[in-house]
Amino acid sequence: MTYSTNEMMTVAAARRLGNGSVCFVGIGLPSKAANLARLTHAPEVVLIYESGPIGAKPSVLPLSIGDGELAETADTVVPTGEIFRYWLQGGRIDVGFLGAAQVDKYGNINTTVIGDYHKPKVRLPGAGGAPEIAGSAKKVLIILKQSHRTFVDKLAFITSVGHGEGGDHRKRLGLPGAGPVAIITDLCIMEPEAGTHEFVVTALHPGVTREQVIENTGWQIRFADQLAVTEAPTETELVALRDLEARTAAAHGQLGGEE
Amino acid sequence: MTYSTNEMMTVAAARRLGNGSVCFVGIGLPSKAANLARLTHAPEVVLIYESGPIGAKPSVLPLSIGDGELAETADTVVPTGEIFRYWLQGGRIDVGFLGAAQVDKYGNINTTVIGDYHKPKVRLPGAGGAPEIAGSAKKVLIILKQSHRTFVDKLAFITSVGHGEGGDHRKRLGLPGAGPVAIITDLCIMEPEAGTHEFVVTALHPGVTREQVIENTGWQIRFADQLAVTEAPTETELVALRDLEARTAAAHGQLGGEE
Amino acid sequence: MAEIITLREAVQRFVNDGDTVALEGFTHLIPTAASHELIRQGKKDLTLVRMTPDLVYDLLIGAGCAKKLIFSWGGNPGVGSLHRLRDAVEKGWPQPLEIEEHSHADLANAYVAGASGLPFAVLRAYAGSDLPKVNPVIKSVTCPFTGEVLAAVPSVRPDVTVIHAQRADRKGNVLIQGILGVQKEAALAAKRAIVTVEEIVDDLNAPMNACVLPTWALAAVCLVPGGAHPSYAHGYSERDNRFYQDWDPIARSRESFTAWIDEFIRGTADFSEYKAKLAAQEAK
Amino acid sequence: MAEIITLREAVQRFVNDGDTVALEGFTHLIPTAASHELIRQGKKDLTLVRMTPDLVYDLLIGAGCAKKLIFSWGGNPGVGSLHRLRDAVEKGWPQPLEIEEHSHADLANAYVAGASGLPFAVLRAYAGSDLPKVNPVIKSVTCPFTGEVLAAVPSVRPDVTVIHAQRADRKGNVLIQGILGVQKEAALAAKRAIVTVEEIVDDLNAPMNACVLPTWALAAVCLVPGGAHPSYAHGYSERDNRFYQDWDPIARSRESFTAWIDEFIRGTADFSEYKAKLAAQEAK
Repeated sequence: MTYSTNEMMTVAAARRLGNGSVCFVGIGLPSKAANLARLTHAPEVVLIYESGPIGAKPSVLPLSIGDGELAETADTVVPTGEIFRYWLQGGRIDVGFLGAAQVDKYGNINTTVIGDYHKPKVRLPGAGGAPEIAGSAKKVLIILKQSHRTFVDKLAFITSVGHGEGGDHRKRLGLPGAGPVAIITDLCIMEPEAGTHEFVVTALHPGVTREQVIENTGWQIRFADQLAVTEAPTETELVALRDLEARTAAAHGQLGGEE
Repeated sequence: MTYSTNEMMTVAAARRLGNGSVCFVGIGLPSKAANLARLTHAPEVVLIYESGPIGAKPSVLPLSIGDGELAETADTVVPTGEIFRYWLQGGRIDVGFLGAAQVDKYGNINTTVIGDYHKPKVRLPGAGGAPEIAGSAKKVLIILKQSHRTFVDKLAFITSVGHGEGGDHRKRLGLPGAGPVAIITDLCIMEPEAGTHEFVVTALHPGVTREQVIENTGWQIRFADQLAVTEAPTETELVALRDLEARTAAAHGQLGGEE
Repeated sequence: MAEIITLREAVQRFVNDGDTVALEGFTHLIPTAASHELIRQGKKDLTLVRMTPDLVYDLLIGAGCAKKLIFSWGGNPGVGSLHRLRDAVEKGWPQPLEIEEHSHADLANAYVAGASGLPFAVLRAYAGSDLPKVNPVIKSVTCPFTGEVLAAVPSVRPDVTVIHAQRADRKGNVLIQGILGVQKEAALAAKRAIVTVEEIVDDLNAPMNACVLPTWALAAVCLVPGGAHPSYAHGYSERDNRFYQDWDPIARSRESFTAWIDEFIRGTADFSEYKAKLAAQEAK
Repeated sequence: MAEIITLREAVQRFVNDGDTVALEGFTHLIPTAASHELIRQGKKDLTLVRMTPDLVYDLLIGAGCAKKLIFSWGGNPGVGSLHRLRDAVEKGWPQPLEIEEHSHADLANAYVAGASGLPFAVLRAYAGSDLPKVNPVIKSVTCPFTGEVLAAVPSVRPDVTVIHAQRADRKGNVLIQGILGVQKEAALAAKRAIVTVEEIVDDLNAPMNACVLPTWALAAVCLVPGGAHPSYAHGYSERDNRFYQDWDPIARSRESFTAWIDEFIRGTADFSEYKAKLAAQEAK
């Protein structure tokens, strides 16, 4: 089956979620990838939304973080304060799934401003749950479309820390979680290099060239010695994803938001 | 109707609760007095038990702080942590109702040890909820039977503070609540004197003499200039109290504990 | 005891110019009707607190009711920007808006601390983030046992909190079900709490451990069916996703926004008249 | 994912000598069966944490399982003293017992902090009380915004927490209803949580905002009907007030206590055999 680069990105992200893992998800790409995982290889993945549902099993993609179906299908619905206190800060989240407006080579994330904070060129929505997901989830997956403007050499603002300045900086900051372990884009998968914790390309999606990645990265991107090619989406994965999107469109009259 | 000194004490304590006031109650005498108030002049009094029930309306006296009837008749049942955090420390308790093993002239309470803490003569149950009820309830009522051994000049141990060393000591401790406003015994009612905050007798129960009070107080007890006589229990009050005790005995095969 | 009164009376009596106000509701149960009423009554110089300003504060900011915003995620969810918020921050229209920016975990903890009567909240937050550099109220505290340095943030203690809920009984006890967000904490953290409800019933029929706010912890309960629109009340209505999309072009320009609130909010007497007008327009 | 196993296996695998153990349940849902099993297996040197030691810890202390007790109210409710606790503290029998004494508000907050992954809890407590003079872990912290000095206490983070609940489903999700106490926090604060339940069912039928502990937050779920006796499980049993009174003479002397646990606990294979023996005795 043919597939789009966005579908490749979603499928590649979904594959990173182990069955039974406890996943803190935001709306948009993270929610789509996490639900795809649940509908394919990881039926026991546990989805937690910051609005309160624990163990949500939506049949269509939620358009908001507080859609009624999340509550109806959850094992329990707790207050938002409890989500952040007992479940995230309590160390019970295996995977935090984050989107970003911009990311740098150490997996630090900007969702606050482009330009000066007090005189912004672009004012973005802000932090939301990301800084503490980035700090306290046992590991973090970042998913976003790759471009020169989103993969930047220097962030105007670090909203949520990845590996900070690289090396053991994250450890020195005293953060309990391991931080970002992969950035999944529409072109490739990046993972932190041992020691430096700089993100390097470890797998190209089928048909993507090194040049395309270099062109769409704002820093001098490096490639792992053992550069893999991502397995193309299987028919099972694509059918599950497209069915999910079709159900969502039928239910909401629109697609599950990209962010 | 004739009545016992214990009945006088319970009735006098119950009368101090205004209708609609929010009352943090312990098991034993406080619970008995608070429920008597609810069944007589204060039908809208709100009873909160530290185990979690808010707005409990038991038909019989609970034998434990966590009796099922408290939960069944409550407006809601919340976790114990929430009781202490949102409701007590949050400043929403009008009246904290405390028993005591010993009390001193400033309404400080000992429920921990008689003798040295590390080599106690008598080991008492300990603090429970009392230190923070004493600190954070808007006002505190103390109810206990009067004797030389319970009304002492110097406490071996201050478990829960009343007016501390007297005067403005409580204010200097930064405590939000007003502290104890009355001690209700089987002989009399004591209230803190303006300025010194030393408890003085403001009302004798009918038939009780000054000498009896002096004999049963371990400090040099003083009497207010305007010394009142407590109104004897009315028939309504006595009938309500005795009915409550009879229902309790029938339900539990025993009386609602005195402590 | 909560007084059961109209929303108009509740806003008149319990919200003052200059107050710190929290209208909470996490996607679910957003108290939109209260925002409309604040605009109708021309309340001024409000400090607005809310994790997700959403349309409900875009309205208040654009209408000139706010002098300061305390928040943690400021977008139109699934749609894009809050144009009135951005215009106020970037261009000072209709008046300058001071912003104080937090994370969700921070504000959620700050409401919990407020409800708990504490002056500050402690949480593991912000290490490596630039937010403390631009928000001076994010401080730190050291654990006296482990030496760990943790974030310390001021508790939120609004003058007034308004929330929307499914049901109240005739005494004013309120039941909230489904996605609870931070509403209970926001209500208990406030000096005065107003609850708008879908329905007033004889008996709440609340499960034993349900989220119930007792009447004596509230200032007012107001019957406003549909009062969360375009948000929803679980069991009563669905989220109006279309309205969130339609809001984008309305709020995009000062003129279209002002025309909209003049017609739909200032031009209606209350939320039920607003709903009727909106339904009439949509039927066209 | 919780394993659904016998209580014997759960105690064998998840409780080690020297562990810090919390058996929680606030009057309601006290996990008595777990206490019996700890005695049967002769667990040693436990640090016991519990707000109200109650009969459940009087047993463990008298049986020689405990080296330290962290608590906030130590009596037999409505009856009097815990004689085994007092004998251990005052006379060192059967071995010395170190005690660390708090208030309820302190320990309740300390469980909340433990569940929240924080090293300490902040609360307004103890001003004017002598408790901090005899408990050196009660410290203070200063609010960086107001300068108020508040109590700081270490969070409770047990190696193992055991609680009793009404129901689990076949995956091991647990529903608790009625008086909740600090059990959810105690379970989430622990490295390993064991839950004994009255019943294992196909579907929990939990209300949307009920107190549910998901299976993946638990180590083991064990079917032990009546496992809270003489405490109770709301909807399943009544509190056995008589047993609390009967405990007083049993626990009063070392001899009668030892004879009782030799017969009823060490002399039975598990809690169901214990219940049968107790019922036979009461029928006499």
